[in-house]
Amino acid sequence: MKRFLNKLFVFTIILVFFIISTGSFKYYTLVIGVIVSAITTYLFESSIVKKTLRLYDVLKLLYLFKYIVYFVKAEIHAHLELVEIILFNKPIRPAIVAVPYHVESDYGVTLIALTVTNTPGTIVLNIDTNSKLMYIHWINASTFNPDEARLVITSGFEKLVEKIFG
Amino acid sequence: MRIMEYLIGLLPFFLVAVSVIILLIPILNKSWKSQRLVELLSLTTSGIAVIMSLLVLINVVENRVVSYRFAGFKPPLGIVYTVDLLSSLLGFLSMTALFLTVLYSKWFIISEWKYLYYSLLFLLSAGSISCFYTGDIFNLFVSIELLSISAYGLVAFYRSKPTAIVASLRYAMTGIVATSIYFFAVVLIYSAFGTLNMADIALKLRNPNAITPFSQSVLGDIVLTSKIAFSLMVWVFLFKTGILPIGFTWQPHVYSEAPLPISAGFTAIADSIGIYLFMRFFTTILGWGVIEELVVFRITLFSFIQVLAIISAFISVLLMIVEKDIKKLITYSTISQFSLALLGITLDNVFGVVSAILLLISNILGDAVLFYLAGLLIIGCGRSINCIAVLKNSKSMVFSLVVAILNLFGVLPVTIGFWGKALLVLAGINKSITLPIIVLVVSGISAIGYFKLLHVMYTYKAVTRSDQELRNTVIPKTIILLLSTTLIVLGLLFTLYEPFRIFIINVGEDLLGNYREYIVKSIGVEGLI
Amino acid sequence: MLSSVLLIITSIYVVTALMYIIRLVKGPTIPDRVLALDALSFDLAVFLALLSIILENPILVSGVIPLVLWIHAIDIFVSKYLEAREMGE
Amino acid sequence: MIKRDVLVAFSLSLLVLSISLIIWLEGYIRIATPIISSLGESYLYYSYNPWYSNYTSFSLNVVSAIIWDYRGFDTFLETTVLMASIIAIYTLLRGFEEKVFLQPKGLSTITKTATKIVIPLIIAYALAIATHGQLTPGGGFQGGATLAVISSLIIAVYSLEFLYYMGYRSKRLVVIRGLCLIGLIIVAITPLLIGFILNTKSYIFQNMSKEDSFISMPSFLFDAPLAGSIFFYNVFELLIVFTGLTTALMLLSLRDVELKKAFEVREVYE
Amino acid sequence: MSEVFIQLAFRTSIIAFIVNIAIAMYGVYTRPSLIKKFICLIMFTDAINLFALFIGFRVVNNTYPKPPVLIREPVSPGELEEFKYIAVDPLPQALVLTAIVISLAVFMFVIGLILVYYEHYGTTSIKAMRSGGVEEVFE
Amino acid sequence: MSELNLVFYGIGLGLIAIGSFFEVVGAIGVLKLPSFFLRLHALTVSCIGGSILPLLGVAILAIGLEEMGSQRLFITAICLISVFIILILAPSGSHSLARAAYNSNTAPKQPLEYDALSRGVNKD
Repeated sequence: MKRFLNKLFVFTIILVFFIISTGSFKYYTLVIGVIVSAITTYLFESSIVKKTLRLYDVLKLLYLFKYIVYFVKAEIHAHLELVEIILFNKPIRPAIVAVPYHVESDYGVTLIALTVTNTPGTIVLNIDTNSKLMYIHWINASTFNPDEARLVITSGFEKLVEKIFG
Repeated sequence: MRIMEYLIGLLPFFLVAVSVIILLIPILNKSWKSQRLVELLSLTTSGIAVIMSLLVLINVVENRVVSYRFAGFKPPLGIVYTVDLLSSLLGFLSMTALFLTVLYSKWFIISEWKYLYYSLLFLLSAGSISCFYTGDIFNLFVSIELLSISAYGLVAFYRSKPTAIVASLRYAMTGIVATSIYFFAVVLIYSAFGTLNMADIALKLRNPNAITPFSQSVLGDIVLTSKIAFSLMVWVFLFKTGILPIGFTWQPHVYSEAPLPISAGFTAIADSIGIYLFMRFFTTILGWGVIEELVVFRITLFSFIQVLAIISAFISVLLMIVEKDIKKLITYSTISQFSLALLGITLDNVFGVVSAILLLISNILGDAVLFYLAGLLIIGCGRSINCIAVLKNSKSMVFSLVVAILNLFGVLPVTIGFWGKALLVLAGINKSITLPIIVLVVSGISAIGYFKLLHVMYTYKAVTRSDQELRNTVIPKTIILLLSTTLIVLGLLFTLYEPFRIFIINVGEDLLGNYREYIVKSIGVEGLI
Repeated sequence: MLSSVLLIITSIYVVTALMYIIRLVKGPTIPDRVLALDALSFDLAVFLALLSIILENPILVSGVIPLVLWIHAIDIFVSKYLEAREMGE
Repeated sequence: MIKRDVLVAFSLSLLVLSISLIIWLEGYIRIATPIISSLGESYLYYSYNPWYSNYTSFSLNVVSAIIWDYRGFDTFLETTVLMASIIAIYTLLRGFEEKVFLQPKGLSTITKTATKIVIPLIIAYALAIATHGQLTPGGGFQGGATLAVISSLIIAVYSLEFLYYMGYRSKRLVVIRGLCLIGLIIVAITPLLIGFILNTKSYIFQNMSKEDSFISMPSFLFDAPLAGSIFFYNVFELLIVFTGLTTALMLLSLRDVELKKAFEVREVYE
Repeated sequence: MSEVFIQLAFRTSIIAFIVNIAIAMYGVYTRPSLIKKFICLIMFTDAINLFALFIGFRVVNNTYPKPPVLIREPVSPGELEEFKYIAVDPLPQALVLTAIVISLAVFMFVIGLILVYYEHYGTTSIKAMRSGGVEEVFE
Repeated sequence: MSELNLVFYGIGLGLIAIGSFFEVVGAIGVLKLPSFFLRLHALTVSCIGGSILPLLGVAILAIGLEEMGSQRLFITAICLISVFIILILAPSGSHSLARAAYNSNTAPKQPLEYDALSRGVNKD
């Protein structure tokens, strides 16, 4: 079977999701879950995972844990800054800065954008896929220069993302 | 015969299935043959539906009250269809109207998308039959909604006419408010009675201490709740019939903008529901024998509705005189007839109810004749009443028009309409002398409207439409002739053939006095009342 | 002990919900209102989760996922309306 | 105009005052008391009750049992109402033309990708709540409405075009919808047909065996209660609601170019 | 004390529903914009549906009311008896579910009607209809 | 009650408490900050800090509730799923909202010190 690993990957994720969302672990759930996830995998597998997965790609998921740790650190930092701004009226410097990115895949860009938006203080306003620029609304901008801003906001995430999806 | 039991429950399923099949055939197979197939199918299936409802009627005449339990659950737990003489009679009439409408539409409607029209029409009649047969107030709500939404769709069938869209909007907006209020009333009733079954409610209004299976005893203050809920329901039913002054905001628009066969069928299929439900709720449920606290309320309500009915009869009759549009004229005539029928019910005696039933029957048939004649006018000339001169040449059509007018006006004892008015006057004399006078005055004014038609027919000259060739008029003429002879035959039957007279009077007597059998057969437990 | 602590926290969430409602009513623009609605429904999601612990009934929590889906749909629809002024495209 | 407004407002405030007075002073509606109606208690008691097998429907979710078994006919009519609404909208907009190459413009890449990830999860979730309607809260309608979120998201995030590209056409959806309704009718009629063949009493919409009829739908599958026909009804209802809502969404979000064709057709009326 | 408080809260919210209904009806009958009328209709039906849900609520002594769903299969009739006395009334919920689907169906159709109205008149105000936009239908 | 459960209790309650603090901060921010784009940042605080943290807390707390039987794992699972979905959908929603508000000029952009987007870049 072509792209067996892809299919297995998607199938497992959907099956686990199905069983969790029913809240019961019975043979009944399992049988219906297998049917449902087989159908869903058949329909959506090609559109979800573009490239053919290999066994080696699974190891890349280990970087995901590193990513999460990095993400949590950034979150805590950003939250504390926002608390200062909101509660103690810390002076702010709102600006929209252009930040270049070098990731190729759609998922990589999306992951970076979602992470940046999820961190309080920065929101991705617009994305330009031709010139590879993200426009980020930054509540307390320390710089207006694209490359410096990249160092502050996205470069840490980007390295890990390149390893995961690259 | 087991099949006789199932027929009651199968009828709505049959209609819905037919409507779906009619919808699917042309979508799947887009050739001219499928259009023919749809017409043939709808004709035969509506014929079968007429036969089915006739069988139900025969079954009910034998057993008085027949009930059918869906899913086999006992009534307060499950839904039950309870059919008595009145509902089976009106159901039969409604199915007949469906058959006639399908037949007439075959001739009248020319459209590429006729299957959509037929499909909605069958859904409309499914809702209607469910309204007539049901014995559950929430099921009634769902049926009314099915009826209404297909009615909104049918009214907007001529969607390139802005007036049709506006009429449908008016109908839909006011309809939503009305049905929501009905739902509110249902919830109130549930909160106090703890049940949704009509027979159960009827039982508890007569004997509040009764312990029924599953629903047990009443929960709250049934007196105050019934007062509020039933007043709200009156509003809804009268609205559905278009009798209340607020009904004037939609009824004439809807009748004049809907496709003509639909307007003709509406009287039987959709609007008689209002009168029927009024009878059901205020004779079977809140009828004779209710607890003393509600007797006074009932009388007050009835006298209030009497006033409303008289007012609306006067208004509609006066509007009818000045109306120039033939379809609107027939609408106002319908409203006045319905108002008189309502007056008959509120008199609260057997003759009154019988007269209401007769008026319903005569109005359903007479309206159909008038509307179908109007169809001939519209094809031949236009919608103004001056166009009625087109009919001058055909003797049979003149005959039918005269019969229909005499029937609706109600002076000659050969038509069924006469007996409706006569019994109404008879019933009114018992109460007071003013009521018969009012009835006569209303009829007299309406006569001006009706005979204006005859006058116009002989004085004006027909201006035939030149842009459209006259279609073959054999089918409509046959239908019209058949219907007008039916009017005479029914009238003669009522005069001369005693069993028929007794049958009709039995319907009224059963409705008013025989609530015991309705309750017992519906709930299935004896000795509670 | 647990349920009383959780009740206090739940009451905090009710208070914040009221604050969001002020923003919802005040406006002044459409995106502001949608923002307040977003915050309100995330608030509600947590509220449901806490309530299911307090009432010891796992059923309430299953309402969280549809809630999140619908709020996303509202976001998308409003932004679509603002950008294109027409739904079809 | 203003006079009329004042009149309406005044009469409505009178209505509010009177009803509020009734509720406040008389306190006749029972709200928030320990008592609920005995009918409701009967439902709670019989819904999953192997000890009274004549009244039960073997469904852990009582609301589901009421919707599809005790008051199944209501729900059938309700589904028909949805069907009628779809047919009515189709009638209103009849003659439209679905055009495929209109150069759609969706939202940004980020939103598109995020939506793409979520869609299979939504499908799994919707099917889970529909097929477990007899065990946990949920059911056919809830599942169908959740599935319809997908089509609404696709219309907004990608475009109507993308739905056409995926093979959704309103005609096809209407056909599926009609077939599902017929399937529902078949499931409802099946006990009746079996009763005819075996020459015993049986009912439309019958689920479990009754006092006077022994015909019964399957009550268990593997180790979970299947609640007989409730499962089938839920699956059909899922498809019906999904296709119905998607059809309505697609028809109501037709572009001007597509609708123009429909309104250019001047039909011959009366 | 707490019972009085609960009664007070519930009755106040019921009156709020009725006020909602009145506001919605006012909007339906007086606002010229069809969209506003439509929103008012939604408010109207929703208020009634909420009212229906309130009817089925119960206050149980000593414990919280349960949703009408059995968490696991009961092993004895006693368990069901207990469930019967603490769960809320399932019937109004079922009725409201049906009513919601129906109102959804009707509202979809009304939106379609408003769309066609807009195609005809170019606006959603009913003033367009009143101010002679209607063509005379007979000669 | 075993000691492990106490640990779950502690962690769960702690997370919920921290979350409620952030929720209050976010709510104050949504009320107080002067323009729509600034309020969006406060929304992120109340979404991540105020919703995801408590949901995680509930998930951990539910593991420790032994008296609820196997159903407690259901709560945990649902909470984790909804955390995942919120993490994907909430930022994409607020991103598209911000983009729409910017492109359609619905909300005032001030205060803003520097705008890279307005300098002649094509808008997708």
